[in-house]
Amino acid sequence: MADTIKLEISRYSPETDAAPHFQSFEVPFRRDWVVLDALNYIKDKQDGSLTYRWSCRMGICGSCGMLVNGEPKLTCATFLADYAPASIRVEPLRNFPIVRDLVIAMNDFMRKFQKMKPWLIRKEEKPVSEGEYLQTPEQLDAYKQFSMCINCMLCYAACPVYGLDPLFAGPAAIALAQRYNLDSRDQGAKDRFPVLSQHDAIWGCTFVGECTRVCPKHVDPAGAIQQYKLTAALDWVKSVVMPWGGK
Amino acid sequence: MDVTTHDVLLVGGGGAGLRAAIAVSELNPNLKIAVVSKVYPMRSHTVSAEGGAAGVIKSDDSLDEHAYDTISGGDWLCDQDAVEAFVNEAPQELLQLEHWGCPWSRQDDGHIAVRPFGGMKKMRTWFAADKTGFHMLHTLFQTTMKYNSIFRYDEWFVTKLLVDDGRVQGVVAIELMSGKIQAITAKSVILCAGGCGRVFPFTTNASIKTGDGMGLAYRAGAPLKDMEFIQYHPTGLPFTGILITEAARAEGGYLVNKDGYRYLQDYNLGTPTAKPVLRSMELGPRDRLSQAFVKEQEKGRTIDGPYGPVVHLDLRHLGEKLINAKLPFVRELCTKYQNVDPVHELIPVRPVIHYMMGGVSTDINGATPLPGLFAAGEVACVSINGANRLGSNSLPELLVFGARAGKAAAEFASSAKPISNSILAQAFDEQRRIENQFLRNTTGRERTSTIREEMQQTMETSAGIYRTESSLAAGAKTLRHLQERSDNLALDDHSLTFNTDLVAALELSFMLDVAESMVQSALQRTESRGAHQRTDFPKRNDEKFLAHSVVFRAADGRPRVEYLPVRITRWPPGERVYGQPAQKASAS
Amino acid sequence: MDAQPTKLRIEPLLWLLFSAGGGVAAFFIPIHLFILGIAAPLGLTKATDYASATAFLAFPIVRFYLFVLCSLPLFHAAHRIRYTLYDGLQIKHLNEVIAACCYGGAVLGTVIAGYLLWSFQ
Amino acid sequence: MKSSVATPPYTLNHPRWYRKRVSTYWWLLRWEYLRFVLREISSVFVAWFVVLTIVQIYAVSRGPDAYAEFQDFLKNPFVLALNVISFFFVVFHSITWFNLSARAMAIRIGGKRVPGFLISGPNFAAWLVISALIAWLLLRE
Ligand SMILES: Cc1cc2nc3c(=O)[nH]c(=O)nc-3n(C[C@H](O)[C@H](O)[C@H](O)COP(=O)(O)OP(=O)(O)OC[C@H]3O[C@@H](n4cnc5c(N)ncnc54)[C@H](O)[C@@H]3O)c2cc1C
Ligand code: SF4
Ligand code: F3S
Ligand code: FES
Repeated sequence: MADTIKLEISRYSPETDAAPHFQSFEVPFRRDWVVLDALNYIKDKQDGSLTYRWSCRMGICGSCGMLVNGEPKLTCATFLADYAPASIRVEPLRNFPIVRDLVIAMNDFMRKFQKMKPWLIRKEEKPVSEGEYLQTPEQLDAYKQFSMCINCMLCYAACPVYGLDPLFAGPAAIALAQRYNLDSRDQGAKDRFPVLSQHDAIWGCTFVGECTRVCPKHVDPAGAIQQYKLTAALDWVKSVVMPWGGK
Repeated sequence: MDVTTHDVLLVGGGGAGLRAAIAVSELNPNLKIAVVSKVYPMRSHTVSAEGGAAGVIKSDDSLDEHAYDTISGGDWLCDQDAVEAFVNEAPQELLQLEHWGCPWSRQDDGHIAVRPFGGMKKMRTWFAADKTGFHMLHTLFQTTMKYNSIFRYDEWFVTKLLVDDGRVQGVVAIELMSGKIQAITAKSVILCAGGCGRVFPFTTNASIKTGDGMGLAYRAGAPLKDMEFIQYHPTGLPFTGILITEAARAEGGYLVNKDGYRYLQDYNLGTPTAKPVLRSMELGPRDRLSQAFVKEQEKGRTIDGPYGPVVHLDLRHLGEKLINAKLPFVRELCTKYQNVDPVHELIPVRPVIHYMMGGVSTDINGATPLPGLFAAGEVACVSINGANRLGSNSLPELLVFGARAGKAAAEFASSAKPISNSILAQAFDEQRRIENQFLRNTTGRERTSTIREEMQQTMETSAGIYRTESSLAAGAKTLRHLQERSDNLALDDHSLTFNTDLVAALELSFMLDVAESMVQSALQRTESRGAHQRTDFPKRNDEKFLAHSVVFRAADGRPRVEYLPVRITRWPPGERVYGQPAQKASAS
Repeated sequence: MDAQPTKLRIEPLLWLLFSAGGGVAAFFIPIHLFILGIAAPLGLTKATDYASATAFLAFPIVRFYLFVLCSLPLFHAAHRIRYTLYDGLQIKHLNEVIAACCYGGAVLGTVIAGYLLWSFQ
Repeated sequence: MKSSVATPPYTLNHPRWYRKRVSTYWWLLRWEYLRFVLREISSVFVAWFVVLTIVQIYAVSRGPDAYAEFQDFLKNPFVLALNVISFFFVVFHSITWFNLSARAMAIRIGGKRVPGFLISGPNFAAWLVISALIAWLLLRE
């Protein structure tokens, strides 16, 4: 196998470029290198102006998401060897405004995320001195999967609905709302309902399912959304059949 | 220049910073709080912590035992009043986090589950599978979202502390997105900027752990404490430095050399048993285990891998079911990054730089000697970790001392005088420095990455697991030289938008300062204690060195070392014993 | 995405109809379409003759079954076509028109089917 | 939020984000997207089947001649071809539907989530039984 590999990297500087363009780099090919190692090599040895985010290098901080050959990936968990000897195309995540080179703006997600009230809501707080809220392993299991989201934004890059309709709340934000709704300690489902049941939230999703396919942490946001649709629909039925009850 | 004003400002949005922010807003909702972080808070390095957080909760355990384990683990260099406060408040803090929604792993009856951990005599480590730090950080971050008084500066890089009138009054920071340099003033500032593993070449630490907070304080005149104590974790994956959590050994993993022999039995760490025994063998403290590795290497009993010598971590006997339930992330990391499946294969591991015991010197409430400046988390040295931190003590430390620093800083801010006007001039100077030294500098010669690599190499050879007078002196000299060369950096990137080249250069200059302080402190401590092992002074020397080293930055930029006494309350210095004898001693 | 005052929303109803229709279509339509549209015209099976067709339709239960088989899948199709036009062709500004046409069509189909089946002698 | 508006030129300290417009043909760019669009388009053929059924009922209600005419209409090669295509689409719909419904439902027994194939499996089985039953009802002598 060749001892170098070519990377075609999308470059964009708002100060000089009108639009992104590709630039090629040649880096040593090593079996145990991930795409991020190649980017670091370029930055250290060839072009210090190459701009991208990264931190943990172990797939947990969620900052290194990019498109690798068009597919949303954590670049710290994507091996060069899976693509060699062909060249590899690296681009910023799709569906987001590009700030510079491989860096996207995710302010939009942060805003939508906060609207979901992603924190534990209690009618009455129990004092810490009284100990923990009990939660069996089964109850933990009910929401655990949705709590694994690292906010890497791969699902947003994969979801065509988000690309077409920037108002759409998107997979991760909804999955994280579900994470709290399904937590046996939480009593805030009613507070989250008005936001979640918007057209721009759950009803905007057409179950493309790409979000789940690309999610590196097996969060299954598509499942979370469909499950919430079912909950919301049943709630609706209840409110029609028994308009006097609940609410 | 823009100036924004707050009451309490946090540098850092990791576990310590977010806990402090919540503490301030709960104490006084009227205080305006700012969290400045160079990455989005949920990307902070706390996210990587795997194993767990220690706090006494079970009835067979006691606060005194936790304190004793911590103090003996730290080779009696811990301040015992701080340790007592720490073990006292850790359980409440962990429970508080539970009330905020942290998905702690549970027993079948719904109570919190605990696991054993290295150096701990009782099972007291709370965990959320093997993503404890991840769950803690996301819980804290999501909880901060409900407080309106907390304002976030996401992806802003702090370059300088503003000091006037003898107290800290804010910071200068760059907004990465736009390149804007501005002053953010506050009546009190809490540093929560994390550790500095990146001064070494091979580390579990994320790329953002470059000691900025230590550098900021050091340059502003606050001293650094116990900087020579640097923790190696015995089990990192070669090349990547990815950590295989201690929980893997706590669940029963074995460390074996090239003959498949559990070599720890040769190093006073007890005798091998099939099931893990607390404070024995694989569950000994990290410094001892890492030192044993070097000895094995000298005996030629390690395995040669493509990235240097390794030993093997054997989890195969635990079985797929247990590994999937308790150590899923370990399995994921091994298969993804090392291409071995721990269910069927041995994991190659070697010691790797992991944690800084030292840091910005603070009192028990997180206050530094510099008025208006507080510190908490890995950036600070309170000190509860002494000469060697016990695994799973750091996460609760973030919470306990984050909350304490938050309260102290809130009180300070409530009574502080208004911000001085002359602050702005300082901020302008800093802006000019950054522009002239980096952005507009066209005559520079040196590459940031080259100097960084040389610094890292120097640190490994001069201040690694074992140190000597000559290795340290040589290291100090090289670092001085690198400091001078770093004045002459040439950036490839002169633009304003998200200039990571500039960030790397600024980080390098912090790291060089921190590295110098480490080497200097290590040079002057002529004894061996905990993680600081001098082959030329192999014994602990309580007469002279039962003391904290504190480093000041002298006017010429060089480090100057002084000593402070260790505060002893109830546990006079004794011998550190691990293995079965320790079990017996504690039983009586 | 901002929370509006909760009023009785139509989305859950449309989604329930869509889901029910999708299920009915998935279970029942392939075999019907195969026999009616492919096997019988090709002579692979015999086509239902007029006599048995009227005999079938004489059962109220059969008429009800056919009503469900027509109506729900129409709502299913209306929902999907609406979203496909909306996303696929990026004609979001025509949202209301599209929705009216799609669901309107489904209602119309349902009414026709209902009328035919109700008035069948 | 419109994506096509021209962004103002870069000025000091005011980031100018580049927004890519989503192409009208986005669904052709990746196989996964195309598969999704085909799945959605299957609904057109579902609708076509309903239309066919309504016309059939109408024909029956108008008497034997109209019904015979309808039978002839079905033999028209174009109609036949359309129905063959429709058949493939409705089968595609059934398969994707059963697979998706397994994902949309989180059924728990004894605290553990029932794995997807245990939900979709019975669905597929029921589909076969129902189809056989309908075929038997329609085709018995
Ligand atoms: C792999 C790994 C596993 C670990 N496992 C455990 C464990 O199981 N148990 C345990 O107790 N401990 C563990 N630790 C240790 C523990 O995780 C850390 O000590 C702790 O998380 C540090 O938290 P912190 O809040 O002090 O800093 P961090 O979480 O590192 O946060 C630092 C913050 O400061 C900000 N910052 C830094 N510099 C600047 C600047 N110049 N301008 C603006 N912002 C800045 C960063 O953006 C970040 O938000 C582990 C450590 C590692 C590396
Ligand atoms: S749901 Fe998955 S893909 Fe989406 S942000 Fe979370 S971890 Fe990333
Ligand atoms: S890809 Fe998008 S449309 Fe729904 S199922 Fe996932 S959010
Ligand atoms: S660098 Fe942290 S997820 Fe890749």
